[in-house]
Amino acid sequence: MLTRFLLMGLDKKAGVLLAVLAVLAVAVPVMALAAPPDSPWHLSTHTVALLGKYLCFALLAVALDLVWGYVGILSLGHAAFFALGGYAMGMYLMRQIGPRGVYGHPVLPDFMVFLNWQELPWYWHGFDQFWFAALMVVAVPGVLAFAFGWFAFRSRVTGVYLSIITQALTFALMLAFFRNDMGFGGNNGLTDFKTILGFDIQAPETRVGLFVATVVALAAGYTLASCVVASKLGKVLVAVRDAESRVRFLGYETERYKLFAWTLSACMAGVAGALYVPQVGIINPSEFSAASSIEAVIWVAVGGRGTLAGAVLGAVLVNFGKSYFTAALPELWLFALGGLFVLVTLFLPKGLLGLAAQVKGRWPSGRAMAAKPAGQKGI
Amino acid sequence: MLKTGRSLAAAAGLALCAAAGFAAPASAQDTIKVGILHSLSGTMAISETTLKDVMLMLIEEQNKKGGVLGKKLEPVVVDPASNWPLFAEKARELLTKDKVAAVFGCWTSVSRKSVLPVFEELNGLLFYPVQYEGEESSRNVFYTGAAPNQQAIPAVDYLAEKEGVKRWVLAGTDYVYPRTTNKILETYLKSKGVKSEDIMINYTPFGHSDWQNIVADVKKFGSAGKKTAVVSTINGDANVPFYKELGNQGIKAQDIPVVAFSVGEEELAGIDTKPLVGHLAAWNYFQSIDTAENADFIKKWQTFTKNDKRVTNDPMEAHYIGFNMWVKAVEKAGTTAPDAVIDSIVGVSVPNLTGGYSAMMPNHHITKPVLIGEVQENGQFETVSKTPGLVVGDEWSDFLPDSKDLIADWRAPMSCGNFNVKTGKCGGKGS
Amino acid sequence: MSAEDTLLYLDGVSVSFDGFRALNSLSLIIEPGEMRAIIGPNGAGKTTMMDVITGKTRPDTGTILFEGGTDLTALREAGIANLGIGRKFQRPTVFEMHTVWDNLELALKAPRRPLKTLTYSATRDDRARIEEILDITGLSPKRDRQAGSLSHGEKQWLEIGMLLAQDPKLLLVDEPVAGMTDAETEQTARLLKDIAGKHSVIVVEHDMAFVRELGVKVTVLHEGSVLAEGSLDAVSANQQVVDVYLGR
Amino acid sequence: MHRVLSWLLAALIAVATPAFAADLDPLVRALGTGTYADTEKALAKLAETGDTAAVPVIEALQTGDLHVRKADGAVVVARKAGNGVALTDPLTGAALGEADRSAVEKIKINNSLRRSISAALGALTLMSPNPQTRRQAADAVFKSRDVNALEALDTALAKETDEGVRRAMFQARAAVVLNSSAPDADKIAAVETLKARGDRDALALLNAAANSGGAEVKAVAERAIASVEQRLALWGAAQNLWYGLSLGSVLLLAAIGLAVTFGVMGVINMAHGEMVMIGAYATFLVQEVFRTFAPGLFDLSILVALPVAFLASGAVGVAIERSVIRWLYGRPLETLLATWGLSLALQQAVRSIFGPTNREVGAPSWMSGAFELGGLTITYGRLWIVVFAFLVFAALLVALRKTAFGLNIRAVTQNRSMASAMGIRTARVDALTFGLGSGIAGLAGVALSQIDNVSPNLGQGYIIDSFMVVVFGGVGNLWGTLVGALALGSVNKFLEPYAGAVLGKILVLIFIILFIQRRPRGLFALKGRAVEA
Repeated sequence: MLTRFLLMGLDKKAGVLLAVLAVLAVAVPVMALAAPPDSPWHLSTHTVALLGKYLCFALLAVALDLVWGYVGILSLGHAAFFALGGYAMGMYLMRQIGPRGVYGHPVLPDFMVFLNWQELPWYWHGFDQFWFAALMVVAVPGVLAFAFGWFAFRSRVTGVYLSIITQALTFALMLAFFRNDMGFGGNNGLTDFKTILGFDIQAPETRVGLFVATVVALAAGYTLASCVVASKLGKVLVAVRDAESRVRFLGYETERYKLFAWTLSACMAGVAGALYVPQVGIINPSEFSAASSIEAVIWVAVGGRGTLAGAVLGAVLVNFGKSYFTAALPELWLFALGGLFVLVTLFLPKGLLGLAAQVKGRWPSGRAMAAKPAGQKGI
Repeated sequence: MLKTGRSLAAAAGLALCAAAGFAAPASAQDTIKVGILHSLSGTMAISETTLKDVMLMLIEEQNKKGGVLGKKLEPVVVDPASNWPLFAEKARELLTKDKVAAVFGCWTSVSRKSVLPVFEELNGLLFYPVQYEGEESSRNVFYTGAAPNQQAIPAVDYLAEKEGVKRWVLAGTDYVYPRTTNKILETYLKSKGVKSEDIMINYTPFGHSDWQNIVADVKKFGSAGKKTAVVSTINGDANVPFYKELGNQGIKAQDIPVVAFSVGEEELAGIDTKPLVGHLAAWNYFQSIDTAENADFIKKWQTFTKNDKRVTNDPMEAHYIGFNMWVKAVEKAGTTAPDAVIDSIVGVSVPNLTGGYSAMMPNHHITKPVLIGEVQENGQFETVSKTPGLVVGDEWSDFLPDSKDLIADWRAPMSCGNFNVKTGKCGGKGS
Repeated sequence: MSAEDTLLYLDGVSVSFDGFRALNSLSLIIEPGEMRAIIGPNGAGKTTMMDVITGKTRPDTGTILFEGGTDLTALREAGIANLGIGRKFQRPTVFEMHTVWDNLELALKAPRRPLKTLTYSATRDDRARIEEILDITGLSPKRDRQAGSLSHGEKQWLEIGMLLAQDPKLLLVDEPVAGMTDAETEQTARLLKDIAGKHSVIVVEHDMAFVRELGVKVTVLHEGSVLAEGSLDAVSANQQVVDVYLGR
Repeated sequence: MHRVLSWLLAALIAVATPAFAADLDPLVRALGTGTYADTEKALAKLAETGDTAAVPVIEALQTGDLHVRKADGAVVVARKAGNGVALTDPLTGAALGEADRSAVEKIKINNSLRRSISAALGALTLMSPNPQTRRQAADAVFKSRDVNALEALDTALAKETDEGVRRAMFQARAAVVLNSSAPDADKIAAVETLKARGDRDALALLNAAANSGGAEVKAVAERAIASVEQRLALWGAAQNLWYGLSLGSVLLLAAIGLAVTFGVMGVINMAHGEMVMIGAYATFLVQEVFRTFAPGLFDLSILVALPVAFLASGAVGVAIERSVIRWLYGRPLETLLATWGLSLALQQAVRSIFGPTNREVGAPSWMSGAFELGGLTITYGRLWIVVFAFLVFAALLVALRKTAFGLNIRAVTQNRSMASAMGIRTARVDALTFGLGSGIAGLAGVALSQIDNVSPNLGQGYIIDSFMVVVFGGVGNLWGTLVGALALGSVNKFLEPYAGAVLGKILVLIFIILFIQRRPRGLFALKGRAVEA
């Protein structure tokens, strides 16, 4: 049953991607730990962290593509779910510091000590347990998304209206987390983590471990997503995207379908955020900013909307470009990035994978077929 | 199937190459690399870009003098784009990939907090040039900006003594620097016998642009029959609309003076200062300071930027001091090795631009004079008060219950950033 | 007559958009197994009638009962569809991105809940049924083509096929032959006829020839209410109807 | 009659001046010695003489023209002349020749000196022939509450004829009395006078009186305070309404351009904020030109800036439309991505051209300052922005409803193919429409440059709010934008006092989210079949 479900989901593109991930999962640890530092094959911790970050973004992109590429819900607020997952993990990491903070307070994180908070706010309890934090990583974004989606889809908020209120959601959350009174460290956010599950978070081994975890998470998320879109449910989702009212007249309660995809996507985003935080070492309200949500959308567009592999590709390439340009031409990189977006939208309406398919002289098969042709109405 | 197999192999190879491509080629350099970690885009570019240019100028100057240890200095500029995780990433890049000897950078506290673990992990050197909330001392960071006791407290004293202020509005942007500074000031003022109903604390979000009712509230608060002043820790962007509103609602410095800790010549350059004459700022440097060093510095700066209107400000001086301290320490140690420099830099003292010397203290903060200036019509500050001597930066405020027992001393044998004089142990207040 | 033994029962249904009355206390009764043709000039409220029956538009007043008991005005589209009311739109709307087969599979009578569909896989009977419909609609050779690539007529048939797959008690068919060649029209008529055997059908159509071909009871709508009812010959003899059509 | 007398008196003083000059000299000289405190003492002495001859000296001190000649320590007025300075005697105004700038040292003043200066000037100019000056003098005394000024006030009051000035002087007198050791009876009278004045400044004095003064005075003062505060509370509500209106008009300005590009054309224009920014920078450039070539006409700069900004932003808009947007019609999402890219590039472009720091945009005199309307303080800048916002809105409305161009726009946006079939050059109309929207954004930039940073980030601060407003009001409906902007503005301002700025904004956002649930297509939604089509 399940195996068939999996087999159905995994086409060739998925195979290729999973293979790449598998290679990374093996090669990176070897190159980072085994190879001698002076050999050209050695990977610095910097590079490992970088790769890890890209893959986290890739997972976020997959999550986003699931709702946008397949259900046609353009979320301009997915960063919110990503950040919430991140904060859940961040709170666990803060609790792990314990008495090692600069003030040596047994329980309270430093930022609470010097703003002299007397005891831990209730919502910080339980985060000293990894299992609890891990649960929250999925639960918090999931519940928020469910509640939000429940109302929005029920009252049939669609298109740009939906996009804008997702933006309002993330914007409101950003302002809220900026408030120091919220007890999430305000603008400084959560940082200076020490250990995760007892391992020193800065040790190369731990970094590699986190990287591998990210690879696994991405592989799992990708597989799950492609199985979902390959199933009949997936077909319904695409149908909803292209002609929602028609689907209703077939007797499908489209709200439920949207809600399912939306919540699933939010949970995946949460996981991505949770893996992101320990690797970059900080989580701060600016992760909620509208800009970061829009950027995620752009990764998907660049890679190819409606193709999960495209989402991964887009996320990795755009972010690689960003890290490269910010160092290579710090003064001009915004031109490069901005120009890239314009060119992609003008000349690659189906993204890079779409281009690849065009070069092959046919539209991409399988998942990609779900890609919406340019010129149709709706977002 | 076979086809799939081949493409898998291809993909695998591709992945490997990609990974390898990242691996940085380690090569010997005949220059000393200096990292510059300031945002050139995003919200903080407005303040930080200037500091990038200052560093480039200082390095150029130093190279004209023959560099350091006979090697030329080579600046490495990166753009963390006002994105805090990116700060950490770029710091790591500078230290591991470019192998820089020292990094000059960061503006906001959050960016510093973000890179701090990286510098401690990779044992790098960071020179941080901006006034900040204190409550921190790291072996790898040198704080060349003001600590609260080098800015806030003297300013409040001045207002209380010279202006006879009895009622205080502590207005700030809602982030850690204003929060902490205001906490410190609150305790300090109360210790001076100010009643809590004579203190009004107000926080606004970043980039707050509509100040109508807050300014009105200040007016209201000021009409209680006691001399009132505003202590502003409002952050860069929000200041312009704030002062414009002040000017328009006709709050004159004679009636309700505003003393700011984050408003310098750069910020004023964006405002018509005529209505603001007399409002105050507390810094450790003003462009208007009349000394030979300063005149020379300003001249160099304006020629370097090819703009004879370009202003100078306090964080620029901080970089000037920090950079010279580093150079001196490196020459003293005869190497750029971080550990050696950390040991040799404590006690190093270099001329500042206000006609004195600043020295690096064991707590990695420096000694500075504290100046209070009044805004003039030409957008400059007129110094109205200067501390007689130099003030030592106090990393652990004496006015916060949890940090008053802490001190930092990075010299052997103590070498501790949060030594507790009560328990005699390193590592915070314990419990 | 009482509502109990009717399939569809509309009484005094009115709808207005921004003042314009699309339906004006419309009353209509469909017997089980009946096939009914509805004609009327543009703006007579034909499509709006379908909208209120299928729950797309809520009536301001009036009752709509299905199988005598169920009040349709209380339900949303999906619920109504699941009661066994299928609809075919004026403009053929099929899922262009899906293959013909997938379109039918989506329409096929089966559990409609997300988790059910997530784990769904077509049973032998399901496939047989789809094959059958492919034959009826003559789309077998194109089963793997993207629906978007079908011709206009083929899309119409595919949509009718989807209705069949849905296996509803009542079909609402909106201008099935609009823009069809005569040959296609005939074939469509044949299609509808042999559907009519097992289901009740409401056909809205302009094309008189086609209505005649169907040879069923005709209801004429005008300005949102019933103007005349009876055999085509009867209504076309009706002076009012003539006036309406000739716009006098 | 009285007037004549006062004129005579003034004339007399003018004539008398030189006679006194001699004994003033040492006092003036003392101004230039020692610290701020010493200067202040000297100033006090100078003021006590009550000799109006001192006025020009003190004024020179106020404007910062008073210098000490290093050579002999004489106090002189030094004004910039060529690359040196022209020296004049502060008392007689006699020219003392030119000197190098380094030969003189400015006598610095600080806030407390500024206070004493205006107090002194107040006391000394109470008798000035010009009622305007007398008025200011009275207000100055009111602020300084300098007991020594009481005498001068009484003499002045005896002579004063102008009603307004009289009232001002009475209030000033009351302020002084409360500050003095006058008998309670007088103080109570004073309290009443201030109660009548009944504004914040009066409140401040009354509070002071209530804290000092005898029991009786205290009681009266407290009653007065209560009544004044009640009055002010009432006005406070009105004030809040005004704040709401002015914030609303700012939102309206920011959003109205978007209502065209996004609302009418359906382009999700993420670069809208940058259009506003360009408008602001255009204003800056225009003002630079005025500063360099016609400083005298500076007040006109804003008016000139309006068309310039409109054209600048409009031109950029047209360029964008022709080069990018035109390829993306019917793909709103792609427009989002492309325009986002453009906004990044535009920001960086401005940053490279003008530098990352704020640019100074000055306020013309007619836009700076504020006036009292009953208990309301209304700043001219805000007032003009409100007016301007509504003007722009009206103009746009007319343009769309009444002109042929507007007709074309509506035709094209409603049915492109039909429009082109009817011979409308759709491409041109598209370009112009987008240009129009961008141009309006540019106009907004001119207004915003008056209240906000002129920096590359200017646009970013408004883009989200603008979208909120347009969507809240209902896409494609200008009235919706108007109502939306004003509604959100006032809601925000009414929440702010209770919830604080941050929480207030959050609540507004949540309100928007919930509102959209109730009305999925905004405030002014189209109803009926058209929606589904």
